[in-house]
Amino acid sequence: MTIQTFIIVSVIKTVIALFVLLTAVAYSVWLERKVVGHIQNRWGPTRVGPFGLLQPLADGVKFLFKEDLTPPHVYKPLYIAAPMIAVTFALFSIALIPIGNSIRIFGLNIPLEITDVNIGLLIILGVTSLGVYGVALSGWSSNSKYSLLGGLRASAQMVSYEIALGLSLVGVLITTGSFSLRDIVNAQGGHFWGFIPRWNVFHGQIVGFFVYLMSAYAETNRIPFDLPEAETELVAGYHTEYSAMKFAMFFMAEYANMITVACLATLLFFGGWHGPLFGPPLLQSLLPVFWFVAKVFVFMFIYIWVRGTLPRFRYDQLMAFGWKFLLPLAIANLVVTALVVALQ
Amino acid sequence: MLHLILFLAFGAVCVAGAVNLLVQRHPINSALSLVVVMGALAGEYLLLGAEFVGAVQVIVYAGAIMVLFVFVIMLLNAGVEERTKGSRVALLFGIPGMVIGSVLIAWVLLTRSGSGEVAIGALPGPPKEIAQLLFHQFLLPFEVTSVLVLIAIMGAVVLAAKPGPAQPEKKEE
Amino acid sequence: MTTSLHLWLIPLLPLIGAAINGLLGKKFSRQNVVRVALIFCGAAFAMALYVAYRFPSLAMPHLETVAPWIRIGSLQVDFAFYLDQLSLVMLLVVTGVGFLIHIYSVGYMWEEGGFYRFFSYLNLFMFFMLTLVLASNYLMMFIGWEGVGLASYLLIGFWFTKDSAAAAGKKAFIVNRIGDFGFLIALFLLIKHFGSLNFVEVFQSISPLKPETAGIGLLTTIGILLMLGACGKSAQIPLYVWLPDAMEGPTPVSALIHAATMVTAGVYMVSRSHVIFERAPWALMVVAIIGTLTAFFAATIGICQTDIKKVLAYSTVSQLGYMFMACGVGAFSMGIFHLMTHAFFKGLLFLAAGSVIHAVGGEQDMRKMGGLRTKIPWTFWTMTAATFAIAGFPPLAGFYSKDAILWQAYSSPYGSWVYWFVGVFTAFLTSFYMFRQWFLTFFGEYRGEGGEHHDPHAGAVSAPHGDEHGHGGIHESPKVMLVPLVVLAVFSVIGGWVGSARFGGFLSPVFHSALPAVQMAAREPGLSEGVLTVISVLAALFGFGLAWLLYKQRPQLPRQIAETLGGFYVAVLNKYYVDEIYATLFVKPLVDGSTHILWQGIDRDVIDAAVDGGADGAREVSDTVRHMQSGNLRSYAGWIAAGAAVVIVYMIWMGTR
Amino acid sequence: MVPLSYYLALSGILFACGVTGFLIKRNIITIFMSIELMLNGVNLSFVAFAAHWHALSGQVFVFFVMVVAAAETAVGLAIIIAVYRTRETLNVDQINLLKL
Repeated sequence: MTIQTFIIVSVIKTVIALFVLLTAVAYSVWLERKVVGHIQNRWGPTRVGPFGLLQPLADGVKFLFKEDLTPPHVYKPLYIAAPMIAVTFALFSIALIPIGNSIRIFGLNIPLEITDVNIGLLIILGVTSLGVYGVALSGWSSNSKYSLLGGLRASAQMVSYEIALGLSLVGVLITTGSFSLRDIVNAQGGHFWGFIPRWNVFHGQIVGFFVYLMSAYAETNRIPFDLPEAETELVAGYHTEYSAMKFAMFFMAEYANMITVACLATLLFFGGWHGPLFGPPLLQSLLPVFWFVAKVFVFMFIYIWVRGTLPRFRYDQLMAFGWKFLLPLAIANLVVTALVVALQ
Repeated sequence: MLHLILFLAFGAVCVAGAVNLLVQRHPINSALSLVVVMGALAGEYLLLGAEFVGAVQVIVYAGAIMVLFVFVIMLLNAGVEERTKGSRVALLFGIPGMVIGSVLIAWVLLTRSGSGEVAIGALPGPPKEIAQLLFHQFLLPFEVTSVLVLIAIMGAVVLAAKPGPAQPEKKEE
Repeated sequence: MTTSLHLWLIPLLPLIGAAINGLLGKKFSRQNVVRVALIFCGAAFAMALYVAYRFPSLAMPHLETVAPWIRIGSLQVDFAFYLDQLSLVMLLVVTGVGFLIHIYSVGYMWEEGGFYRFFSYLNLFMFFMLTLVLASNYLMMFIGWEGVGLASYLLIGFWFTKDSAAAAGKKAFIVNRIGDFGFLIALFLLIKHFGSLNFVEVFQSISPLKPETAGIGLLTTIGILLMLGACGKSAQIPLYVWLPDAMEGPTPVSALIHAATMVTAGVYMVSRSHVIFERAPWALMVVAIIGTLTAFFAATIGICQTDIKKVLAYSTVSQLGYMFMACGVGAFSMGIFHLMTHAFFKGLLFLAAGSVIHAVGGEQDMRKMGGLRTKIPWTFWTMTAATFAIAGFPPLAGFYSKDAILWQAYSSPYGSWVYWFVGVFTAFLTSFYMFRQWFLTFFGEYRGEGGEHHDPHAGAVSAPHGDEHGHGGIHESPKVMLVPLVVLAVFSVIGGWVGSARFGGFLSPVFHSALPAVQMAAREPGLSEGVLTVISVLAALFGFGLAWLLYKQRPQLPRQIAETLGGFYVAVLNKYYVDEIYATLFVKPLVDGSTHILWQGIDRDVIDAAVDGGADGAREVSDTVRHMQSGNLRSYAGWIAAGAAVVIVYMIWMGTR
Repeated sequence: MVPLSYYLALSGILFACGVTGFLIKRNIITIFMSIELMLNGVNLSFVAFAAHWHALSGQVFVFFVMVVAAAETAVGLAIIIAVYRTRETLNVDQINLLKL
């Protein structure tokens, strides 16, 4: 592969990935409204298109055409930069996420990810940790007490839970021995006793998985950890002062983060694209992608499900939960895993 | 060539960020400039093959330490810097001294460094090998550092805790 | 070394006593202080007796090394003890007389303030004196030497609130320093030329040397310097001036330190160094001349003294002169013999004098005494024994030793008839002033103001003798004081019966090299020993007679004689103005020089000015520099940056050069 | 190929910027950030030297620097908070009680 083709392929892959991701984000919103609606015995969006399927499009148009308010007394450079930072870092991680094995198109062996880095997981963690700036800066630059409180809460919460999140992943890393997401997924191929998939979650990382899931919910500021935007306390938290497209950016960032988290959970704990393969060769080459998307969808559904069922924590409970429960649990998980690996 | 271009690009970002840190009067701008510097430095590390270091640079420095800075700036609601004239010494001696020192160092580095060159990815720092070093050769410093961090955490809590029955603030990285 | 007698215990015991009394004694009752002091001193005495008992079975000299002390290059000095016949005699004299005087002091000092302090000092003195006596090298001897000086200083100045006592203490200390200076230089010379200070090694390396008859050589120098030290300690011309003043101390102190033991340290040291002196005839001659002169000179002064203790002090100086005379003519053993008998009778004289003073309520002026014979009979009789002993009446102790000295002075190869003649004349003078004292004190009418008067000397002190002791008029001393008197009186009588020949024989292993070392042309003694003995006894009798005539029969006669003599009498009365001459010649120039040059010139204008200037400068600089410490963080950072820049410039300059 | 000295020069520039920031900034938080900048400059030279000498321990050093920096930051910021509580200012020119 020459460098020219590499660049061309990369650009194409990037465009496709962005398109898919943004679409997924838009339809996650639709999904959420629909599912929550049904959970709450409502219909959710139904008017725009069949089952309201065109609702995201309408929302987008609405966001674009709404007046872009800039309140007085905001710190303008950061007020404008904050949503961009948020959405940029949210979309960044998709570049490192493999969604399947390589496929052959036009004689080129193209891996199904934008780039494979041997420390992909670390980079995703780093980028995710940078996402907090968007939230924090928006909260601070809005020059509003609700925003500020939201931003403070968000930064404290995200910094705190990042530790538990990172430690919960170490178990997986120890069993696999690599930072490369592709390696991690490949290590999960095959079955125990012929029928149980050799996924990490069945490979001793069940505790790690739950710690990861809970930390990830906190990282993405989702219920039950959505204190930074708790509407009953802080109006809308850090994006109280935002409107129109800037608000939409935060929205996109949140859902993109959710998708990233779901992807990571799939890749790290649920065997990524591994699943039963059958049928003709074309189907065989597409099935992994299907399995991957299906698993991600399940996680997205769980996100929404949790949102529809669980109440919100109090802030001190949130902190205590993170520091006093999740962190020790993650450490315990790490120690046990390390011992098991060392004894093998 | 590509190496040089990338180096210069990242270096330019670094220097720009550093200079911006100096020029900006609002601490939050300075902080963000510093984040930029650190990100660009992570890029430099990647160029040098120290990928793990680069990643950790982003996670720890940009993602944790600087967040802490921003957090504190927000918490204290630090405003625009005042232009007080507290120290003539700093201006009269410090800056000229600093300039002289750095110019001399740069001059020496550029004229006398010999043929030392670094190739792109010259020394791959795969996490495994670093871990080998860290947990074997540098095990004692590692453990001592962990104790240091523990002490720092406790110290920070004690220092920042409000006197009285109020809930102590949690702030760690 | 086959047997160990634990000689180190002997000095250490009094030290322990001194420490206990000195550190804790303030809280003790007097009885307990006495117990501690007497037990430890008595233990040392018992130990000395034990050593004497074991002595015949020991190989001589007996060395006991306790611990190493100084090891520099080849120079090696140990904490070691050296026992031979000479040490043994000294040991017994010091511990024995010392113990008796301790007992006596219990009675004498009972009413005094600082009781514990006194006994602590006394024990301390015992420690140093025993160290001096038992030392196996010159350096340890020097420790003891200095230590007894210290104890002497402390005890002379015991009533330190009294100006004259404090001044006397200082005087003793300073005059002794002059002698110590000589002693020290002698030690340095020994180290330089013989590389050792141990007696055994030094004497071994000196023994093969030939006598320095030609001129002043190394040994002569060392000898004269040692003699200088001895002059200081043993109060010889020209350094005798401190001893009479030292009588400011309590009388037991005068008895112990300034009569019986410490002042004889010089004699001991010279005898100990006999190997050196024998090979330095010139030095020996210096010793003899100084001794003779001192004996005569002090005796003349003693005639005119009126203070009972001063008389004894000059008598001591005079008797020490005899000892040096003996040493100077090479009769070291006779010097030691006289030292021993002198310790008995002079100790007794002082103690008895103390008893007299005690009896009359602190009065020391003989002109205010008289007729005490019947009132204090025990004191009278013991003092009589001592007086006859010192005057040289046979068969008392003094007769044997003094007679032996005179005979040696006349007959020894180093001797001369001049020494003998002066010696005999001094013996007459001694007899005269001693009996003068005797008559003045115990005979005639009582001339004092009764027992109730206040004592000018002790009055300044917290508990003067006068008030407490004077209540019952003139009275005999308590038994605790009388017992030592009696014991010493017995020794004063029988102490000489051992005979100079046998004593010399006993000491001969120590001085065995003494006489054969130099075979001077053997002089034919012009007179036989018997004739000389008769002459000296006659001299003593003459002195007695003269004293009887002048102070018993015709008490007005002395004044007439004094008027006849005129200026000479005044000179003698004023001790030949020696103190004044010294003051003019040495003290005043020193004081003036110190005041004007050292103090005002160098100390104040140079040293102080430099120091003050330095301080002022430092303050000025600090006043300027402290602005650096502005409390401003950025200033500090600026300084750091500037400093770092300097370092960088320097490093680059060094690196690129 | 980039000469080692370029990396060192960049490191020096960052360090010098940090020193300058320390000297000219008044806000104590910014000053603190200047320290971090200096540390980063030093880290870069560590990594560059590690690459130049092919010694991985240079990178390990960077970890230690980072950890220490993190600890320092935690304590330092806590101190800043405490200072702000009592002095009500972040201007170092006004926090100057440590003097004669």
